[in-house]
Amino acid sequence: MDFFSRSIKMIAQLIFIKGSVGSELIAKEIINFSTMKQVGAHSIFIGQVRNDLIGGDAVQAIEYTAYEEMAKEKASEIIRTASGEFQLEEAKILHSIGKVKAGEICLFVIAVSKHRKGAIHGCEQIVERLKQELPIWGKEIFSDDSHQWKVNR
Amino acid sequence: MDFFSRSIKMIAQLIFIKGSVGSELIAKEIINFSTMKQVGAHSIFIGQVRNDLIGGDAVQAIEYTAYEEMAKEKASEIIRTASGEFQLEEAKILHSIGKVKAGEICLFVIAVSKHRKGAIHGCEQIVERLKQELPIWGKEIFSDDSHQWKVNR
Amino acid sequence: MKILAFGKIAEILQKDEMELSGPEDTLALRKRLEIDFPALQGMDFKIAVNKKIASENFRLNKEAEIALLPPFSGG
Amino acid sequence: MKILAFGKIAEILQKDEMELSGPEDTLALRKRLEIDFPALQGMDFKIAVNKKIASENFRLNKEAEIALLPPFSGG
Repeated sequence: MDFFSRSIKMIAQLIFIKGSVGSELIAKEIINFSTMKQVGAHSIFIGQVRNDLIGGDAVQAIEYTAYEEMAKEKASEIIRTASGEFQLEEAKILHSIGKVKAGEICLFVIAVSKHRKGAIHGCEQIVERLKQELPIWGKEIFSDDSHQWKVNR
Repeated sequence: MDFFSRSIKMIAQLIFIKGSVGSELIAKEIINFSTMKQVGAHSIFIGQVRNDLIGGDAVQAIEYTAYEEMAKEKASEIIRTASGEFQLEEAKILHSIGKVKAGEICLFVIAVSKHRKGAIHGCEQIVERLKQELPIWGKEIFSDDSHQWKVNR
Repeated sequence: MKILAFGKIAEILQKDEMELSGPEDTLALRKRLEIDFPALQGMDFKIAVNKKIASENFRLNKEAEIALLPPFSGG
Repeated sequence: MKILAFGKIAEILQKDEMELSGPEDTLALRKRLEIDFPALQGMDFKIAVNKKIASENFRLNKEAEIALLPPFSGG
């Protein structure tokens, strides 16, 4: 990958989606990525809001806020590092902003590579790092409108 | 997971698709799986026929044949093992049979779990084992109609 | 017994199914096939009996479904 | 300098943006905030300066964009 193609890729590596990440959008992304003939493997991670029981009450929704500019810069760094380490041809993150109901999708990550191991391990590293390093916050909302701040493990 | 739900799941864990695995079918599978509210993480692997250069000639297509009944039994065992080891709620494999052109999708694997690590590592184990253990053969076809038998590394 | 052939082996045998009687275990079957089809000599392939990979001297009965499996290359 | 607050900290401050002048490094800023907003005492949060996580005694200038970041919980 030369410097030019790498800098183009940095433009839109993390995209914030208002509300849930729709299945149609996910389908569109997968179709777009699968037009690359030199690529053999796509690894995808999809995160969904679970209706976890916390203290007897189920999570109804998560409301996400983010320091968007910083998150985009950091996401580019995370993807650049993974691309170098795992020979990714391309990678992309879609993350919700605002309210996402239980059962809806809040995160989509795709990493593509010539070979399966690169795609799988590159995608995994991006998912792990984004949970730890992107300035995004989830507020868990319960049925009585009370809330608590989500904690990532 | 009790024995009953586990035995139901075994019915259709590996499905052979005539020709390429279409993006619409993939989208449909993802939408189906994302209706499970107790699930938080989906890990997906998509394999695509690469137009690899082999001895100066590019692969035009791969023609897949399989010992279908044995492959289905083995796939069930692979998924059952991964489900136990990684707490998967469900998993599924779509694999092409017949001719798939370069750039088209020949494999789709999905594994869903409450937590990301289970989904990611469960999906990875299923992909690695299916490449090694499912009785499926790929014949690489070149532009002059010559062929060679694919070798998995 | 019924013998199924797949992939490169079906290509060598020029058929994907045949009947054979005689060999009493998989080792004897392999030797017999290598005589009938010399191109199989030195080829890496496994033998499945009733859809399970069989050990080298697995006993065969007439009702068994035998399959000749070259190295897998799915995905 | 402009200070952005996020997540639980924006909730405690009851605003997501404010102006502040005085503190010359991030350590002094943290002490000042803990006096103005006692609920921040003992809270785990990081300080970003111009979109980079800053060390504990990172020097601040008036044009810096400061952000108060509680533990991340995206995804």
